Amino acid sequence: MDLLEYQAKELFRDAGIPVPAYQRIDRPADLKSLTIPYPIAIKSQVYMGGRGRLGGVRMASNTIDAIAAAHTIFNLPIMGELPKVLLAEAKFEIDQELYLAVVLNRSIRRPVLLGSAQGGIDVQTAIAQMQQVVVDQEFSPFYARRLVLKMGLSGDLLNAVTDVIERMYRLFLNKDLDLVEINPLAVNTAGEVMALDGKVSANDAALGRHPALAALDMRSGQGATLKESRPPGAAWLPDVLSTVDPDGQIGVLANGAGLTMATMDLVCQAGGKPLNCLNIGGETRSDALPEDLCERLEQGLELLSRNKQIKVILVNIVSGTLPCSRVTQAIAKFLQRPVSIVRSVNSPHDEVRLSRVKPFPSLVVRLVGVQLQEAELSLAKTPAIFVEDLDQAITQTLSLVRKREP
Amino acid sequence: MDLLEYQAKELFRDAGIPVPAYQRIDRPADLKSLTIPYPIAIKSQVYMGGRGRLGGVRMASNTIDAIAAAHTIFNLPIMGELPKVLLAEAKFEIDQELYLAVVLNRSIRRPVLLGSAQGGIDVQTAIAQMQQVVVDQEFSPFYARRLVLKMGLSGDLLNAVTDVIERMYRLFLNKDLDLVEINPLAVNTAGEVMALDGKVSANDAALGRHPALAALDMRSGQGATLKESRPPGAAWLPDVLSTVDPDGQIGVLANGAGLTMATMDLVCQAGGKPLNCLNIGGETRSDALPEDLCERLEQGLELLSRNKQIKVILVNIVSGTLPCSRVTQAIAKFLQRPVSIVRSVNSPHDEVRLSRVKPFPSLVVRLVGVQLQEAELSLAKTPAIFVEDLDQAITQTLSLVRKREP
Amino acid sequence: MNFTATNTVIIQGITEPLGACYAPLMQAYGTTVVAGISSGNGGRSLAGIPVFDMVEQALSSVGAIDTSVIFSPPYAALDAALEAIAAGVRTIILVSQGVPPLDMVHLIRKAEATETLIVGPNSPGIIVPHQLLLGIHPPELYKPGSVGILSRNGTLTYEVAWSLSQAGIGQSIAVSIGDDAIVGSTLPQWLQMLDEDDQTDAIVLVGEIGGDSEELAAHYIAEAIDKPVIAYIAGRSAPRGRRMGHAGAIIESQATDFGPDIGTAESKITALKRAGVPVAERPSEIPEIVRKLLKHPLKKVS
Amino acid sequence: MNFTATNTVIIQGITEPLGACYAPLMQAYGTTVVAGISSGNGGRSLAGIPVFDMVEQALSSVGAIDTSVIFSPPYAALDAALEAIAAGVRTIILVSQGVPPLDMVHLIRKAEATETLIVGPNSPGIIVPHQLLLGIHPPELYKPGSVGILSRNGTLTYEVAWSLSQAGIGQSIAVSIGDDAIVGSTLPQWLQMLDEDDQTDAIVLVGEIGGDSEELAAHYIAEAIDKPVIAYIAGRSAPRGRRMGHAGAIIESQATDFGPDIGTAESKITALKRAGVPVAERPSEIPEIVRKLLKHPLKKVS
Repeated sequence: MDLLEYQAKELFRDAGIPVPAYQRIDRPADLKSLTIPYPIAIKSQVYMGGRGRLGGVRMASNTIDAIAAAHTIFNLPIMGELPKVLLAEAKFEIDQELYLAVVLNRSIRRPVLLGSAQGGIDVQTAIAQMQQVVVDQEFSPFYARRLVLKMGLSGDLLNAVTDVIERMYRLFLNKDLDLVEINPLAVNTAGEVMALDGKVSANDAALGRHPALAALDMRSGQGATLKESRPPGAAWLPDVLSTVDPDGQIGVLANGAGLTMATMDLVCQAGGKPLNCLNIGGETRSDALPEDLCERLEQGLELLSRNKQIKVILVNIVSGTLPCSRVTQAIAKFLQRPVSIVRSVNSPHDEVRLSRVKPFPSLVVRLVGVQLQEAELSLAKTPAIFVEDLDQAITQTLSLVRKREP
Repeated sequence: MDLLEYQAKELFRDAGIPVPAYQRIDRPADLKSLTIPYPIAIKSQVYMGGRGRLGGVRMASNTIDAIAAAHTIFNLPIMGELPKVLLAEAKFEIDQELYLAVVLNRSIRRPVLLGSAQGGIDVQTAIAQMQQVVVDQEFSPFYARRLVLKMGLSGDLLNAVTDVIERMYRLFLNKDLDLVEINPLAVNTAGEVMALDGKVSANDAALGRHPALAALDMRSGQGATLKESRPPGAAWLPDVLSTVDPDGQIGVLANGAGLTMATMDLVCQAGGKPLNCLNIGGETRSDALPEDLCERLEQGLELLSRNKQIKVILVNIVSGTLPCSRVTQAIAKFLQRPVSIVRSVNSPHDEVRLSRVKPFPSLVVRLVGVQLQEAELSLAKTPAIFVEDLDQAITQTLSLVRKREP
Repeated sequence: MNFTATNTVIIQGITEPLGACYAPLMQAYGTTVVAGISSGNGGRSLAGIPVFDMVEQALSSVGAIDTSVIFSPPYAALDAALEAIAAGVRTIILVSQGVPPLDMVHLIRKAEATETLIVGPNSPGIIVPHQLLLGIHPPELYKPGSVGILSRNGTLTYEVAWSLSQAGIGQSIAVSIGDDAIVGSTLPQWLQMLDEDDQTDAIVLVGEIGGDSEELAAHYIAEAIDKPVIAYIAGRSAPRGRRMGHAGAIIESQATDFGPDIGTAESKITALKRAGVPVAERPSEIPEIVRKLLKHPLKKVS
Repeated sequence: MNFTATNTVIIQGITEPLGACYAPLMQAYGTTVVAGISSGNGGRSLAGIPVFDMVEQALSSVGAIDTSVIFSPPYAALDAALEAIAAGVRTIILVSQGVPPLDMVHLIRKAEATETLIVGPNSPGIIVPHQLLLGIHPPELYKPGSVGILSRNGTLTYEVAWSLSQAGIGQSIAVSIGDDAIVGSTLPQWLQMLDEDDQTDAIVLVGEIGGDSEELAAHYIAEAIDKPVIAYIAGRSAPRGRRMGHAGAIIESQATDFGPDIGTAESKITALKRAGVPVAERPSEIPEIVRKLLKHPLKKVS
């Protein structure tokens, strides 16, 4: 989960990292009761990058200018994203700009400290001078010192920047973050440091133990906490369908990320165009039972069949423990479902009335597991087409698409 | 530094340990705006133990009774200590009382978890059933589980108490505490747990990095923070003089705890009676210079000579790097000091006018170090008596006391 | 490698829904499940398996424990694993998904210090057909033989096993290192173990896009593996889109030490082919390639 | 033991007042001080000693480092020690007082895992007369010889050394384990090292009231030490008062595992005498007892 800049700065301040005086602006009129002195920077609070280049940051030296700037920024989309909040911030005199980050490296399976003596808006220069320190054992400030020395800093600045990195690391560790970044960490001529812009990404898997952090999710309202508060064992689906080919006519549904991708690959290799691919989830949730697969399958079919562009849904389920006949029962049940009002998964707050318009997508079902014959039998009474071999299922899917093409 | 019960409970609450609803009462009238429901317990907030036995805890079921009880408790000294604050607390139905503690064991040099299935006021029973788990590696909740199993708990209570101990340990670690104790952890018939009384001692050496904790010191105003905020290298003395024999006539001053005790032992073994012993501190402060010894020595002499009962001061300084002539210069300087107004060390807020009444205490000075002859010479012009051998210094001290006896 | 039916195995989190479901299946498959662990449930039993509150209690009751399979909830997994390590268990299978990455970093440091083998999290674990099930692999899809399957995923691993079994090619072992960002053991570690395993004649590596595990594996194969390796990579047709925040550019290219292309199917397939590893186009091709290699093993040039 | 003038030594916190004062003295005594460490002061030099920002920089400039003497401020001491350990230093003298006890617990765990010897904190360190000064012992009070002094304190150690030196009895080494609640090495550890040290013929143990170090030492002497040991305990006349809060009774007796009397001078003296250790009544008695024991060593009965 990404945080907005002002949220990141709140965490920085609490962690003792110096940040400029700032104020959150919910509407332009808030600038009338500004408590920080002019001149100020007014900054669009969006998740997308590039706001500086696109006019999302403006300076103002009095209230009239500030309100005007706020009006402009509130109405300026950054890469399609409109800010809900702005940040008004005191100006800080800049002598030098540094780049600092703490991030988890999945390849070496350790946190790393990153730093560049050339921070700021010119990313290429920052990268060219980037230094890295791996935190291979329990953190101690000397890891931070090691980075700062590699960055080429010395004297009092060495100690000041070391202190900032130490605090960034404690924040990273205490809040289970994926990333803490400060860019730039500004240095003034007096050698004082100040985090002028920052980015924090919280780890989604760990959000459940950081309720205060989870509550900062501005994108989806209740967001991640919603997922965590579901009763144990309840069915769950990824929130977003991945769109593969916007012109596609095939929906792919499988259980497990690897299997879903493999199935999608086969469709593409055979010349098919998948519109959506849906992974209904693997089998490693400690609070889930194998039977839960059925509910997720029904939800997934519902979701895919809602899109009129999809002509054929290819279901590829490799069942661990659950007999295939249970899987086909769920499919049969879905096929007999009445049209219902459901919440859209992509925008969970809009209710969408499903009109299961003809032609309802064809269903090709390929299963691996036990009780395969019973499974085949139970599907015999439905319009779904049962195929045992995966390659044949692909062929079948593509020929059905061709048949249903106008 | 010890905390009062209500301060400990604030830490418990922040750490997620269940505590009854409570309110701090600064004066009896505060009870009129009580936000917790009756019946309540009103508890004297003192550092001394035994308040329950001595009437420092009273129940009240309405405002009139509560105010009366508060008046009584505010005026009831517990082992000589009057409370500045009371605690009003909601009642909790008790089915079982447990004892829990986390404490540092200096012998095995690890934190230990302590627990007894028989907590509460009867300390002997608690001790008889006390269980212990050593946290020999980095803490993980299984250490807590190990203790709770040894205490004989099982089922849901096992998990509930494990959770409390885990939180106690995190508190202990995060705040550098010497002790976190809950006694009793009450269990009601529904199996819910509640910390009804608790004790927290913060480590004095670590207080400088926990300013919020240091600010809780109710005993000495600014207390420990005062010490930490002294400029580096400034002289310092222990806050309290140790009184050895209330009838004594000898003051012992030495540098270093071991040397002070050894000197005191020699005085006692020779039949002398030391009134006060003062350790002016060793030489291992990173921010101190050897020369600082002189200032501490002058302060120490000032302090001891203030007590008219002291007839002879025995100074025993084993100097590391500082030449003995520098030590004797400091003594000579002290002896020439005019009478001055100083703050009493025992009660730093009272000003005490020193009248250096005759007879001023005799001074026996024994030194070990370099430039001993120069040192002896520089004392020759003063009333102080210089002795090189420690045993002879003791003899000299005792004979001087005898001489000055009325 | 010492994954045989004589392994003594405990199941931590045996009363979790997933644990309660698979514990009897593991036992029925012949795995020597000596105890289940579930704090607060000590003294009960589940499918005849005695349940203890702590690992160390099981230890004193059933003797030394070789392996623990952990089904504990994700935030309790680190503590469960540390408890097992403290009790002397040196092989740990973490089935549960959703373990916070920094918990895994902590656990990996501890595992390195104690020479403990960690598999997972988010892993179906290990199966040695007809001998041992340490996790949730569906036994029906496997048959004994001499091919070792090494993967990062769950159901796709079963798919590959099933296609081998149907073609009459049995497996010596199948292990998935798990599909989370930070996992306890690496593909190179397992390649080495399978290379040294007497029961394994060839290795099928089932990879997927993301991360650089397969690239590292390819490098390691070229350097150190003598047995034939066949690979399959899922995700060739996956859209290339990556989340790009305003820190994105720097972090993506630097923090993870990936060049711009590492992590894609192309990058992985190229690396594997360069290491002399045949890469199957589809799962159904794997048995054929394996059969060819087993008949005429390529001599590695080093 | 390998405390000789060939030891390469660094001084961490060399720009702290105490460090800046003692670094030249250590060097003048013959100690091979190869570098000082002080973050932010790299590139300078102090009394001819080159100063680096980090230990690892010194390492690449001056080669392997045997020992670090740490004068860093108390809250920076743990990090300094961990930095030294990470750079391969395996003997660390912590002079500074006031290191938080939980920092020491952390450091002791790390020291155990890496087989690092920690002396201190709140310790004058080690002196090997006429060879090596690792800390702040006043060299003038020592002379070379065959008596090892082992203590927990500072100036009282010097006092005892001085009384030996005046009596013509030289010292092989003097070490104080430090006077804080949690210290890095224990009396038994050092008794063993002195017992194995060829240069040491007798050991003078200088103890004091509080804690149970001397009791443990007495136990260890009876079990494992062959060389003659002479003890002195300071604090016989100390008032017995203990802080008693409402938790006091339980914690004092249980947490620290002390019986009601352990920690007193009586307890320590009794334990030592029971272990066959002569206990001097006063510092001035020590040389006499040592001389007697060195002439007619008691044969230990084990």
